[in-house]
Amino acid sequence: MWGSGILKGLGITFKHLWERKITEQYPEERPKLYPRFRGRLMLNPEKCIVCGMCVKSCPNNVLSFTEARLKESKKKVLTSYTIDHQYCMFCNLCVEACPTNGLYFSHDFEWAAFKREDIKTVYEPDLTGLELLALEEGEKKSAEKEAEDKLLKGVNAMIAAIKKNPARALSKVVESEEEALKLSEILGDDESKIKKLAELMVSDKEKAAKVAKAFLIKGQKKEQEG
Amino acid sequence: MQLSDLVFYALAAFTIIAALGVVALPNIVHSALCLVLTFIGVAGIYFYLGADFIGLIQILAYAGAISVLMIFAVMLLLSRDVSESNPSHKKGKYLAALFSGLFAFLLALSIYSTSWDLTEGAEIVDSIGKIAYMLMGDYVIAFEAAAILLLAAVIGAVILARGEEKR
Amino acid sequence: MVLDHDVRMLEKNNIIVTTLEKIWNWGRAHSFWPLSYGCNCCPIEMMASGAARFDIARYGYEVFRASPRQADLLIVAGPVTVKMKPVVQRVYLQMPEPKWVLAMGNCAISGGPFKDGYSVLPGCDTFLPVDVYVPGCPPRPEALFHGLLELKAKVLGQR
Amino acid sequence: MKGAETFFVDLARAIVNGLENMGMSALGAEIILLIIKFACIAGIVTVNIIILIWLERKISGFIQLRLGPNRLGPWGVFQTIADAIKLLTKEDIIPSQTDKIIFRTAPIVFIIISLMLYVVLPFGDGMAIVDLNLGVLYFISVGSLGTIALLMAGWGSNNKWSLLGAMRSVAQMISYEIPLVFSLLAVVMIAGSLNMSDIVNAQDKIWFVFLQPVAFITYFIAATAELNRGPFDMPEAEQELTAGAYTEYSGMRWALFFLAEYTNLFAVSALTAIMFFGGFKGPFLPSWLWLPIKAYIIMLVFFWLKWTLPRIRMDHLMAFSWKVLIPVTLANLVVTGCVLHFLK
Repeated sequence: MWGSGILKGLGITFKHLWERKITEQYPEERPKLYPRFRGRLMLNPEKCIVCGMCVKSCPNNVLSFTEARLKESKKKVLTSYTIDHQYCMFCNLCVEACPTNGLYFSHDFEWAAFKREDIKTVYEPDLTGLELLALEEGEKKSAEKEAEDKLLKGVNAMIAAIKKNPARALSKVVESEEEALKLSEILGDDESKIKKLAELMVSDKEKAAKVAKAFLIKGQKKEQEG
Repeated sequence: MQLSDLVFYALAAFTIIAALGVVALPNIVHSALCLVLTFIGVAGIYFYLGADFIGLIQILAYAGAISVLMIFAVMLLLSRDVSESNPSHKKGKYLAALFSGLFAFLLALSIYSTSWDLTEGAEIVDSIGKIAYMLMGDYVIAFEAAAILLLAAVIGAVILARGEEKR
Repeated sequence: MVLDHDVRMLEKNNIIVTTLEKIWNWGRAHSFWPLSYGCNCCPIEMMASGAARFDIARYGYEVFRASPRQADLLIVAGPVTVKMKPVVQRVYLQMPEPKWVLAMGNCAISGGPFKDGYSVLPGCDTFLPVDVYVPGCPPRPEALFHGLLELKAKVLGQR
Repeated sequence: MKGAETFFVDLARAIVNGLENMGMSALGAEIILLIIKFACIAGIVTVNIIILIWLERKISGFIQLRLGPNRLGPWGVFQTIADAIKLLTKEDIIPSQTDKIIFRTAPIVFIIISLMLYVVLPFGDGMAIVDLNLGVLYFISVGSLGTIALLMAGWGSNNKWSLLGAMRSVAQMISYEIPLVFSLLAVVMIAGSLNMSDIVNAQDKIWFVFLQPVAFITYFIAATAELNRGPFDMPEAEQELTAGAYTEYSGMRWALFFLAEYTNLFAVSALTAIMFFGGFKGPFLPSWLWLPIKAYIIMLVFFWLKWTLPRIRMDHLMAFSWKVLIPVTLANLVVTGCVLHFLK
């Protein structure tokens, strides 16, 4: 009352005016970091056994690597390991998943960059002197086949979708629902046309849109002629 | 022509141009700001005549407070486009010309009929003291009456602003 | 034209030769006034950087302006959503030249954990000319200072 | 010592004499001297304000247990110079929807008005630029014109925050002008003059702050509000109004407003020193050093208040002026009048 609170406040600030300042002057004084501080994520490539656990555990697709096999022992070795820090949220899951403690959080926090690409860390272990086995033909083939299978599956699903509900499925490639309906009329029961369009819709949407437009224009011409 | 005459003509020209601005400008906010300039010009003429107290009061009360209140009122009440907010009234222009002509005639008449006695070398010093003695001495009744009038106005404004009390 | 070694000779004799550009850059580099803008956790670190222990005021960057007209530095601290994009863009355009942009935290750099979301932009550099990226989630106040000092060096032409 | 005391007065006289010897009329010499005085004031004020802003940033840091600017030069003294250079070279934005003439003139009007305040301040014995008879009244009436500049800025910007900020500041300044004038009136009644030098001379024996403690407190509160400084910085409350009347201003135009605010601050501090703390009177040092010293100490108190107290609410602010300050100052006036009457 009567300003006694104000006077008290003024007294406190006046006291603080003369107190020792608690500022840490950053570039000269280093901050005291605790052991479990999570700075930049780092990899010790020597410890890596290329098990891929880290990649599987990462919720954000931060980590990726490429591997090869040694010619003699057939042991997996790391050819490159990329940590794309810009997606990292420092959740520690990869560090926990790593069976050899090869991944760890360093205490480095000064990594401001002028370019977005510079935020990435790429490890490329020195592999000179080691004879690497080229990827076996069979493995390569199986990978290709897998991709093909995936594509086929997608195309089949798309064809089914078009047959079931053409307006909804086709409206992804044309502008309006009316056009989609028209397109489905034009396509009719022509399996080959539907397949062609579905393949394009799965692999290349822009091309699919162009083809759909072409179909539409053709259909209109036919109508006019008819 | 002396230097002091030059000052007077400059002040008079400034005041008249600002006053014309008040009448002629299409934007009413510009008009109000011109009114401030007019007040300052009039205050300058007061200074020139040696009535520095009146001049300062002119600035304090008119330029500093009343014109601000006017701008306030304009801003609060104006809901139209401001750039055309000060329309010229062409309807009554002949009537206006007649009345302003009459007023000018009256002014000229009174100027002509005044004898304009000149007092040589009587410099006005301490105008504020003289004004104070006059207000509190000879004209005390008028002064108090004005005070009571203003008080009544203030009370009325307060009552209007409060509105009816709900019971 | 004054050659480099001439300049060095003059500086040896205590005559400082400079250009207006250098003086201007000196002034600009030492007074980034940031715009108060942020979403949630990076701004907490930003506030901490203004507080006693870290004290951004030591560099003279503590004048957080609320109006973009008086700010020099847009610290994008948080993910920019599709809906927020026009607002940030407008705020950036309202700032007077010369102006800088600092992307603070992984959300601002790349969208971070929200990068696959339908409503979040994959990084504020999709529509802003970002000068410095400060990674972290959120970055420490010192990391922000490091980014600011890097930006200072960039403005001074040292980097 | 004697030479130091009258150094500036002698200098002015020497300039006038020199000009008259060169064949100039007395009036012409006076006018040239006036121009020199104004230029000196403008220069001193600008340099002063660069120091002031640095001081405020430093003190606010110290109060919050921080260090404040300390990178540029010793203790960061060049910080404000860097800021000034930056503001000078910033783009000058004039938004397309503004009232261009008003928008451009508002900062100039504001800075001119705040510089005009210095005309009547006696910086030392016989060192006022113009020793007006009605000095105090002049100070108040010219100071009241500042509201118009703010209103122009707020209106010209064509921005709702600007207009709201301008309205707030005008309402605040007009309300607090009344207790300010009434508090000063009590001092004027004791001194028996509106001339600032006379008021200072009347404080030969005792400072008016001891004779008029109530008036001093009300004056100080009203002056803080009049300067739009914290805890009364409602007009630019950035959490609510972005930057109040200055929202649309950038670069040098904004800097002019900022400069004018600090110019006002120094002028009002000097007025406080003159009215309540014996102005340029003081022992040992020459008189023209005492006023800046006292003004600086008062300014530190302003800083101290700003960095201690939180901003108060607008309706509380207005109610405090009309319901507390004005009745108190009126009562103080009546009591002062009665005491003076019976003492005579």
